[in-house]
Order: sequence, then structure tokens, then C-alpha cells
Amino acid sequence: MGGFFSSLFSGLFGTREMRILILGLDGAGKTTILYRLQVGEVVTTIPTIGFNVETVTYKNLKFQVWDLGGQTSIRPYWRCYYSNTDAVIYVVDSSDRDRMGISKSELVAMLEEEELKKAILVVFANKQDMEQAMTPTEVANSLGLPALKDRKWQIFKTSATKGTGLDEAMEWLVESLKSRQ
Amino acid sequence: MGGFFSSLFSGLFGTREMRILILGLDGAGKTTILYRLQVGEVVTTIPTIGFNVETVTYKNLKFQVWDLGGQTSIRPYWRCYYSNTDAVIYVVDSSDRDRMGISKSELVAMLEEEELKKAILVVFANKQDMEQAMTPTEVANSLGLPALKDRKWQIFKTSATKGTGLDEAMEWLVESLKSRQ
Amino acid sequence: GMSHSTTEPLSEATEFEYLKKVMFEYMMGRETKTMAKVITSMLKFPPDLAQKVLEREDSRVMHCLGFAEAQ
Amino acid sequence: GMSHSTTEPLSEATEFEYLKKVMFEYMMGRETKTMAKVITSMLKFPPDLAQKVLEREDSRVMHCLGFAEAQ
Ligand SMILES: Nc1nc2c(ncn2[C@@H]2O[C@H](COP(=O)(O)OP(=O)(O)OP(=O)(O)O)[C@@H](O)[C@H]2O)c(=O)[nH]1
Ligand SMILES: Nc1nc2c(ncn2[C@@H]2O[C@H](COP(=O)(O)OP(=O)(O)OP(=O)(O)O)[C@@H](O)[C@H]2O)c(=O)[nH]1
Ligand SMILES: [Mg+2]
Ligand SMILES: [Mg+2]
Repeated sequence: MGGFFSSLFSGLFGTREMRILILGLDGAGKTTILYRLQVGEVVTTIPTIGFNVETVTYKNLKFQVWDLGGQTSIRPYWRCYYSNTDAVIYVVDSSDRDRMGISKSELVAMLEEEELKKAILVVFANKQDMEQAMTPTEVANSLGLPALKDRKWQIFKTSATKGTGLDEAMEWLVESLKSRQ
Repeated sequence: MGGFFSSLFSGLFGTREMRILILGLDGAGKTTILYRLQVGEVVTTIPTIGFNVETVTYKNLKFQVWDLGGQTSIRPYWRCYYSNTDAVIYVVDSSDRDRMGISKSELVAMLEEEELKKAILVVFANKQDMEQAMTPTEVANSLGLPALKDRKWQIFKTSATKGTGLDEAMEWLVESLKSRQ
Repeated sequence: GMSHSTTEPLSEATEFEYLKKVMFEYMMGRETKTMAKVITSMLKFPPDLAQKVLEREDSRVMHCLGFAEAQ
Repeated sequence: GMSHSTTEPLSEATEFEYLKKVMFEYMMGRETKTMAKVITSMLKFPPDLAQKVLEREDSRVMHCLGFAEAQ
């Protein structure tokens, strides 16, 4: 029913907004990234207990971007948001070596979900400005990305606070979403 | 707005259903009374975590009767149901001498609420079949009923399980509601 | 905003069960104004947000009269 | 019925705060289908009741289209 109506609406009112989720452990930089993308500035954040949802326009494409809180006790509810998702931006704090394993488990569990089967995956190896940051290749290996099957994915090194790397990542995402259709 | 519409509706569709709350401590017999009134039978009850709401017809008058759970932790939410209430049936376990004081405090707090200012009060001194039951006069005094000001009230001795006393009480309530208008 | 208010979790099983029941009725569209009062009260909504919710309940009945609410 | 299912209270402050936020959005009529999924999941609704709620969300959008949902 939802399907029928959204088709009808996209037919009548132009293309459907793309739905993007920003996921990752608490403190990875998700909220900082969301507002970097939306208003181009670094905002002061507090831990997200709940979510932020904003409309982001990029290269004439409109995205509805959901930034979900990443604390342990509310991670189980990420799955409630998966339906109709076109892409997931998975954010990793590249300097947080201790929790890379937890970040991987959450990613793996997420990618197993049927509703995300066709979703594109962009990993942001964030906080590259930190001295102890792992390289994108190290992050990719820690997360087990090279072993992924049937998944369009890419990793980018970013610093949400410095604003580096986000453009390249979004560029790739937009092209991937376009070419998918 | 609610007021305007309910007036309009009662004008168009006949008289408004009377709204009655059944309140009292847990185990007093509220749910047993509700279904005695509605279906004329003793039903097996479990403690009410939430509420039961039923339409009861008595002498051609329709009542929407709410039976609210009486356990300590959910009593604070009784007040959410007070709006537009025409009468309160306050049920007391007449054999529960130890908690008569608590029952009084809850009653007093309830009667102080602005939204119940015009509500008629019927007290059911229930479980009169029990040997150790207090008399209606004893119950009335324990609850401080004689001291009530600006309140139409009456007390009746009832046994919900035996089915005694309920008719007299409802008769009085119906007459009081009619004469009020 | 809501996120800075002091709150206590619903530590008691009875309250949790009660919230579930009330929530279900609300979501099924039954007695929504009353249920909204219970929910905002149990979840300790700050007064301004509770007010917003309750105002919306009034307008919802108006707007949907004969539609969803009449089910 | 719902009243006999086993449930754990929301003992953690974060979860309670999260439920509040989601509940507020739901009650304000925003993204109600998604919010309903979170709520039924947090409150551990049994599958049959969760299903009922989610089905009603679908029909609610249909019925109120252009009315309450369009606010
Ligand atoms: N050095 C550095 N700090 C960053 C970067 N991105 C975000 N931060 C900081 O990391 C902290 C957490 O950022 P948030 O955006 O709130 O993290 P989050 O992922 O939204 O966290 P939750 O809401 O708890 O899930 C903040 O102090 C940010 O300023 C980055 O690229 N480099
Ligand atoms: N002997 C006797 N037992 C009664 C009477 N009325 C109710 N009971 C019993 O008292 C117990 C509690 O009755 P309920 O009707 O469930 O009590 P309640 O007031 O609804 O309690 P909560 O739902 O917890 O608020 C049940 O076992 C009833 O059968 C009565 O008049 N006499
Ligand atoms: Mg955040
Ligand atoms: Mg009961």
C-alpha cells in the first residue's frame, strides 16, 4: 500500500527523496557530519538520544538523511529505520582502535538485514585529523569490508571537523545512486 | 473545542453518554463491579494494569464506565481520566481496615481536583459478605464523608460477588444524575 | 528541549505494563485524548511539549472526523 | 492478551529518554510508521499487537491523506 502510494506520488510530484541513514558507534561523528552536509558548518553536538532527520540537497538530488543515536542501549532500534533505505553512511572513529571490533559487529549485523539488501554502503573513516588515526585501508580491513559480497561499497577518509573528504564521499554516493537506477 | 463539538453532537444525536469512573484501592472489587453492572455476572478478575471501559445501560440511560487499576504505582494516573466525568463510584473493601486510611487519602486528593468539582460521588462499602466487614457508617466516618462540602454523595453497602446492594446504589445514582440536569 | 529534562526511568514492571496497554489503545486510535494525557504524564513530558501534544489531539479529532477516527 | 507477556521495565535512563523523543514525534504525527516500529519494539509488544498497530499506520495515512497528516 505504501509502495503504491509512493510510486503514485513520485510520478505526480517528481522523483522520490532518497533515504539515507547515518549509522555508527556513539561519538563517531555522525551528527557532526549530518550538519556539515546540511549547513556546511561544524555544530556543537551532544550525544544523540533519539535521532536527527534533515533534508540535504546535493547536486540537485534531495536526500532525507537520518542520523541515529549510537549509544549501546539504543543501537538495537536502528533496525526500525531500515525500511526503504537507499544508502547507509557508516561512520567510524578511526582513532578509536579499542572499539573497532564492536563497530564491525554492528556493521555485520546491519548488513545481514533483508531490508538493507539493496542499500549502498559508504564508510567514513572519520577523525583523520587525529594523530593516532588508522588509515582507511586499516579501517576497511578491521571492518572486514574486502570480504563483503553482493554489496556496492566504498570507504573514504574524512574529518568532519576540518571538513575534509566529505565532498569526495558524497560525490561517489550520488553517482552510485544515479547509476543504480 | 471539545465542548462545542460534544454539545453539537448531543444536540444532533440525542443525549450524551454519561461518563462514570470506578475508583478505589487495588483489590477493592472495581472490576468485579463493572462486569456485574454490565453483564450481571461475577467474572474472574486479575489485577487491572490499565483500565477497562464498557458501555453500561441502566434505566434507559447509557453510561460509559471506566474501571481504572488501583495499584499504588498507577494510582497517580487516575487524574488523567477526570475530564468530563459525571460521577465517581468509589469502591472500598470494607474488610480491609488496615488500608482505610490510604483509601481516605486517595479519595480526598481526588475530590480536590477541579475537573471533578461537579461530579457526583457514590461510595460502595463493598465486601459486606465478609465477617470482619465494617458497617457503611463506620466506612463513611473513616473516609471523612460527613465533613464533605459542596458535594452530592451517598454510601451503599454492597457485595459484588453476591450481587447485593448494587441496584439500590445505581438507582440513587441515576436519579441524582437526572435531577442534576 | 526535551533532552535536558531530568527523568527517571520506568523502573517498575507494573508501570511498564500500564504504559504498554495505554500506548496500544492510543496507537489504535481509541480514546486518544485521555491516553495522550496518561502517556505524557508517565513519560514526564515537560509542560510545553505535553501542551503541544494535547492541542494536536483536539485538532486531530476535528480534521479526521468521519475519516480515521470514525473507524 | 498483552497483560501476560513477560516484560522488563525500561531501566536505563537513555532508553527512557529515547522513548520520550520517539513518542513525541509519533504523537505529533511525524514519521509515524517508523516511530511506531520503534515504540512497539521498545515496549516489547507481542508480534500480533505490533502487527495490528503497523497495519493501522498504513490505513491511517490513506484515510487522513490531505487532512491531519498533511499538517
Ligand atoms: N577530531 C575530530 N573530532 C570529531 C570529528 N568528527 C566529530 N568529532 C567530535 O566527536 C565528538 C562526537 O561527535 P558527534 O557528531 O556528536 O558523534 P555522534 O556519532 O553523533 O555520537 P552519538 O550521537 O552519541 O551517536 C564531538 O566532540 C565532535 O566534535 C573529526 O573528524 N575529528
Ligand atoms: N468476598 C468478596 N470478594 C469480592 C467482592 N468483590 C470483589 N471481590 C473479590 O476481590 C478480589 C479483587 O476484585 P477485583 O474486582 O479484581 O478488584 P479491583 O478493585 O478491580 O482491583 P485492581 O484491578 O487491582 O485495582 C477478587 O478476588 C474478587 O472476586 C465482594 O463483594 N465480596
Ligand atoms: Mg549524534
Ligand atoms: Mg480491577
